[in-house]
Amino acid sequence: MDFIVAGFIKAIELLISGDTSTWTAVWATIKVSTCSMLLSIGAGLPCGFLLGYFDFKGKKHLRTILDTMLAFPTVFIGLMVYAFISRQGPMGELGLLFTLTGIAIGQTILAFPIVTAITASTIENIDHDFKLTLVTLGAGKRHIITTCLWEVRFGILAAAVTAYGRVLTEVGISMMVGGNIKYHTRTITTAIALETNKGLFADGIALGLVLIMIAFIVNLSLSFLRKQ
Amino acid sequence: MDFIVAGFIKAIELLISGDTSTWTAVWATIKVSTCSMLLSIGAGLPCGFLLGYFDFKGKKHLRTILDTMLAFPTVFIGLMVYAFISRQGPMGELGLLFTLTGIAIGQTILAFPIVTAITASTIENIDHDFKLTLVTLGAGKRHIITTCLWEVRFGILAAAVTAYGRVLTEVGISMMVGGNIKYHTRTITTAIALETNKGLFADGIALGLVLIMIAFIVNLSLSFLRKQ
Amino acid sequence: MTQKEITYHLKDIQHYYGNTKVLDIADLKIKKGSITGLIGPNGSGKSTLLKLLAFAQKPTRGNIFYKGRIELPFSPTVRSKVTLLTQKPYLLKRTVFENIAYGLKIRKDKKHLKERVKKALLTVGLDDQKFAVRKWHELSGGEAQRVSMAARLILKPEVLLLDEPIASVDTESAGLIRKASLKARDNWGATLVIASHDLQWLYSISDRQLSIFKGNIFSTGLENIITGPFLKSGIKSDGKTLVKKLDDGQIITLKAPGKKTCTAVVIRKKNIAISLEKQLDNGLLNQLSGHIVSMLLEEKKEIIMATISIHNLAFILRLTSDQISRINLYPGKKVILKFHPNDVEWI
Amino acid sequence: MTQKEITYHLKDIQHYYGNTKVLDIADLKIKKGSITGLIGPNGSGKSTLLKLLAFAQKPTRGNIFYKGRIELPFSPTVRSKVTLLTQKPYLLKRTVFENIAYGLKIRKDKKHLKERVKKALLTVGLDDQKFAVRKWHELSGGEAQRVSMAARLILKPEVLLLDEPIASVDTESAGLIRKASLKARDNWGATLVIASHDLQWLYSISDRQLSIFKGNIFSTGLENIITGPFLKSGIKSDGKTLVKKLDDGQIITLKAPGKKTCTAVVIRKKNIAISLEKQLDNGLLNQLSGHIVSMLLEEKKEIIMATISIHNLAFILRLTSDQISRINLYPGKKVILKFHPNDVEWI
Amino acid sequence: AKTESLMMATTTSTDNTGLLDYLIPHFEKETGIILKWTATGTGKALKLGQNCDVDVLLVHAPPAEKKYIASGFGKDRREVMFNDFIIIGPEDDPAKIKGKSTSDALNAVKSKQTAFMSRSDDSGTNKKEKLLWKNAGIQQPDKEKWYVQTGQGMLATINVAQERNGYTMTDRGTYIKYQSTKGGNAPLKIMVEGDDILLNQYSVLTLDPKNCPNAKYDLAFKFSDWMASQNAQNLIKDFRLLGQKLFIPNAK
Ligand SMILES: Nc1ncnc2c1ncn2[C@@H]1O[C@H](COP(=O)(O)OP(=O)(O)OP(=O)(O)O)[C@@H](O)[C@H]1O
Ligand SMILES: Nc1ncnc2c1ncn2[C@@H]1O[C@H](COP(=O)(O)OP(=O)(O)OP(=O)(O)O)[C@@H](O)[C@H]1O
Ligand SMILES: [Mg+2]
Ligand SMILES: [Mg+2]
Repeated sequence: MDFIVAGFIKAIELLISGDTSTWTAVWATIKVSTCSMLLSIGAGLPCGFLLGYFDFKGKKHLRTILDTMLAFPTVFIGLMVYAFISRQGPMGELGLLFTLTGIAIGQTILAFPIVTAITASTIENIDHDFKLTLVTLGAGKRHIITTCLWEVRFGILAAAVTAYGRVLTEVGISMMVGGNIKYHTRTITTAIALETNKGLFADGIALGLVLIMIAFIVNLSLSFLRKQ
Repeated sequence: MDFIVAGFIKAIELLISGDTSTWTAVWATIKVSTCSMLLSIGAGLPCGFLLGYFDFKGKKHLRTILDTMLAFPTVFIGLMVYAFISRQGPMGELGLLFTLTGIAIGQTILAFPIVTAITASTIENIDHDFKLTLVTLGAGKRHIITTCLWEVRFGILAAAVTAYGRVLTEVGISMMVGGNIKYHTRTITTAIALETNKGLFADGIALGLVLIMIAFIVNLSLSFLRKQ
Repeated sequence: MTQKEITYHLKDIQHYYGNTKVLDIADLKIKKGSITGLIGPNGSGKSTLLKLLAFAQKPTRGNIFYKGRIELPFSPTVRSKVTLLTQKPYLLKRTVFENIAYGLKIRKDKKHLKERVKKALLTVGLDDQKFAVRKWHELSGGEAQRVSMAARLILKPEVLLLDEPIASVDTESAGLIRKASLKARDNWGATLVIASHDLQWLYSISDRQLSIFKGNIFSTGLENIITGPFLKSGIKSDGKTLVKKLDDGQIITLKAPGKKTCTAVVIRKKNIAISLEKQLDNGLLNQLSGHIVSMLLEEKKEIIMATISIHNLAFILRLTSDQISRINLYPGKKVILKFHPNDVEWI
Repeated sequence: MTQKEITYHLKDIQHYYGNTKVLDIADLKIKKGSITGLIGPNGSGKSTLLKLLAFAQKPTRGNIFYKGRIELPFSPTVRSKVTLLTQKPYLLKRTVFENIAYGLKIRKDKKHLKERVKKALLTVGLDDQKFAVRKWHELSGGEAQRVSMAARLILKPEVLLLDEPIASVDTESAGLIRKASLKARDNWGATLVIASHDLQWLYSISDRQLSIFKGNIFSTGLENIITGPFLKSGIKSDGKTLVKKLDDGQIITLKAPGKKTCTAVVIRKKNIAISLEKQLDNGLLNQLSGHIVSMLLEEKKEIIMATISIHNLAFILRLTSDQISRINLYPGKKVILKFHPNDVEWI
Repeated sequence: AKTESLMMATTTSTDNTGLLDYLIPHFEKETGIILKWTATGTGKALKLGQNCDVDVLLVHAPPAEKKYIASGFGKDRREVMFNDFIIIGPEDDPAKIKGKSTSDALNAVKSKQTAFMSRSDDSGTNKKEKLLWKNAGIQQPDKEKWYVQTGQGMLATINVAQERNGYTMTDRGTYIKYQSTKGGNAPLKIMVEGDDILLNQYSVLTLDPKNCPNAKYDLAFKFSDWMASQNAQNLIKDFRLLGQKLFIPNAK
């Protein structure tokens, strides 16, 4: 139990003291998670829209596959990405292994089905009358997409926040693709894994708190988007 | 790249050959994930309902906290649970460390905010007229909860499926609380982590595929609940 | 009236949305077994009042006594006894059958469910076989409205509150809903309060009409209300009269209000006379020429409700058949309406 | 009529929901600048037809020619020119201002937006200052309906389709909506198709009325339709006549239909005579006694629409003021309706 | 000139003890080469080398290393330092193994069926442990109840042993760290130490350019050279963890 208390104290110390390794990990985490969130939202919103708005044959099967993708273990995704970007892999030339870019790719794959699935199920809930109203007001396809997404913005916020939580906390991809290289690809979560591995539970807790703080700040600044 | 192909072949082998260690891990995974899902849904649905249905002061802040809980790293949760159930911890007497029950507790903590947050944002989307209709038909508080939840069943399914994906794929809690003990608390994800660490990437992929298969079967059997 | 006979007693009710007062009722009693009609323009507060009566909302201020006792939302004594058909009826995402049976099911009253649902559907003119199995979205607007009505009728409630029950319902079904409402009163003594913009229908069903305007109630039934702008220059520009000018040149003279805050004026039906010709020496008497637009029968009282259009104002009068046949009134006929500037009430 | 003057031409249109046919129109033309009223009971297919006309849905079979060309949903040539006010108007989760401006914004037509929204609100009788900033849910039912109407009017569309525009709207606003619709036709030549259950209002605005019954259109306007059950035993039980028995003992005799599948009978207005007394030697002539329920003025044609109640059936006749003043008809007066069993059409 | 960088895969023990954090800045200062490393299990480290994702390896599993070179993946194996393994257990020593030889101790554990934690993760440590069982003439346990396979890192395994009141084999460095986290009063004490067989040899391996033509063989060789240099060997000798010596340099 003591290490929890110690962890709290340590968390404050780490941030105040400006400990380089902590701060580089913080930056790495923020960079990759932001990047992967932007990508996955950019791809996931339109896909989720298509899946939720239209009725077509095989839609149900597509949903089942998407739901299954929600259960891709991070290590599995990490291994798959590794296979592609390892020096001998098909994209080895790009030198993405052990880089933040590599991690961001993996995390995008992780977040995409979450954004898509939750967006789709939110869009599915949209009133039929709303769709009809848009069409009768002369909305084209692009407007229908944007207006629909805006109409269910709270649901999409939930999708984004859930995906963000997933991306922020994943270890498997960061470890496998990033390699947990100090000052380079070490993120907070891989750092936590490392400290915990070393038995420095208090340090693990401290870093965990730092991560939670990041999430808190992000969510706080998003909360103005919430329903009043 | 070869190990991906090898992984596919191996996955089939593992399942057909009835490899004991694989099958015990499969069972362990199914048991803990089922258990934690039941608990987190049981607690998350009512909480999500309350949060989504009612307007009260501080609701927005509560949502921000909940969203932040989505970003609790699994290792962090694992450490916290560990602190409580380790022999020196306040609940050490119960002997929950290195048991599947212990893992289930941690996973419940992991899944609860996901179920709650998505349920809440789905319930929030409910038409005001629907609430009014229920009240005017004489629905009591209990009926309002159950009818509302049933009305948004597709959204709740999405919440459950997302949380399930999270629980099924998490490593940090299973590792920390369960200890990855072969034949006992080794789950598929901890097994993947181990095989990958050993450099047996094909085995990692194979186990990943087994996990994905479980998820697929579960989602397939849930898909009859989907909107037709 | 003994306490038992009074279903509702509203005392000093005020209701606000944000800072805007939308309802202000000092005292209102509704008798058991009565059918009360609510009349008023859009936004006058009809739906708000019905929601308060349904205990679906708590008034910002004041108390509602139900059978002599103050009751609040979710109170078990009223919950299963008062039911409201909302203005935008909402169907649960289930079949029509399940929608109608829902109220009974939560009351754990499942005897002869199928037959009762069938009967309820028939009451609103829908065929059980064709409609019971339909999904909620497989209905036309009027059919959905009628399914919602059936879902209320099946409950046999003590109080049945109907908010625009026949908006988008066809004439035949409007008749059925009227019949069903009367039956609810006659068969199990239900008390009804109904808001509707279809005055003929409303008069054909209600014993008493309440007029609402900007949240205030006039318990004498439908009255003619003229809203501003009003000008100061009366015939005698002494500040004691105001005038309203119509676009066709006609002028209405009105006694100025005591308070400055008044924005509309009520001219009660009883103070308006109808004739075919103008009087010569009129003094201040208003004599407005217009024509009859419609004449409707209030079935129960054998009285005819006539709507007279004065340029773009509509006046409603209640006439007997004697009055009508004497001067041979019919829609299209030109008439003169007369009332004295002092016979007005500012609100 | 040249092709240019025909806005719509529907050819062999059939529409199905699942396996149920809900619309069957062999040929229908709608002229540019005309105002067409759709009349029909609930579920007759009015909303479905309007959705097809709005190109919001594709008919299961058949083609819709718009200005002579076959058009389909999302076709850019019709998308921004045809607009439909749906039966259940839906407001976007934004302010009233944003709701009304939405259509213009997606047309990238943002000049003088504020003023135009203000004007549109005024057209439906809502005060810009009070309403523009309101959120979508801070409106009464009728106010929301009118905001939706304003959102359509501001677009100045070539075709304005209105599905129950005055359900739950007060009388004054109904007048405003009528005015605005007429102005749309007069000012920019809009073509209007309007479905409504308020017949007086509909007649006061439309040049032509189409009656829909079970998906079939009668282009002669409102007709009297009697639905089954019908019995075989006529006065002469020769199989050539059917009868409908009313609960009050009156009997309606009808020529039997040629086809077995017919379920309803149309009795055209022109074939029905009204008088105060029964003829003695009637032969097969139907002579039904009832009373006048309402008399409404069709403003444009100086014709009076009278509704006569025969027990629980309602017949509608169009009478001239001469006819009325001759026999001094007024609501409540007992009358006899006469028509011949052969003057019926089965559908 | 562009600064050159080298990628190394190593085992968790070198990283977790802090040796690399102490050593590598010296290397970078002296050679101007930036060295980045990823610390993982020995198996994965070797695999990363085999896939040419790194340029040099620092590992401690001599038999596997030799096989690796024989398979044509690695090239120059240079032994640079060693430390040793120990067997630890609860203070009350239920199997009475304190002070015994490794083989006797393991036989006692087996016959008493007291809990024994094994990493079972194919790490260098785990490979050594398997060797010890073999050496003691005991068939490799697997499903025996008392043989607990944690599949985790060393420290986690020690923690399991502590919770389960059992024995485990560990490298000395990790044990020192474990002790320090317990404030010098660790429930698990050293039971067996000093046997020759418990030696833990660390070596630097370069990759065979035939297998990995893109790997930076030259730089890797420089690193290998540097590790064997007198300067580096002295640094290793002076490295202390919580005041205790950890590695003994033995480059030839
Ligand atoms: N989605 C649907 N699935 C199946 N049947 C439908 C669906 N929508 C409407 N219908 C049926 O189609 C018929 C025509 O419906 P429509 O909405 O066009 O009627 P309407 O004339 O507009 O009626 P109302 O006056 O009630 O608005 C009705 O019988 C209705 O039950
Ligand atoms: N949620 C709300 N927030 C703010 N104002 C509201 C809200 N709901 C209604 N109002 C306002 O309250 C007043 C009364 O509304 P109410 O719905 O009771 O009117 P109504 O008489 O039922 O009108 P209608 O005939 O249009 O149904 C209106 O002026 C309306 O704009
Ligand atoms: Mg209302
Ligand atoms: Mg309709």
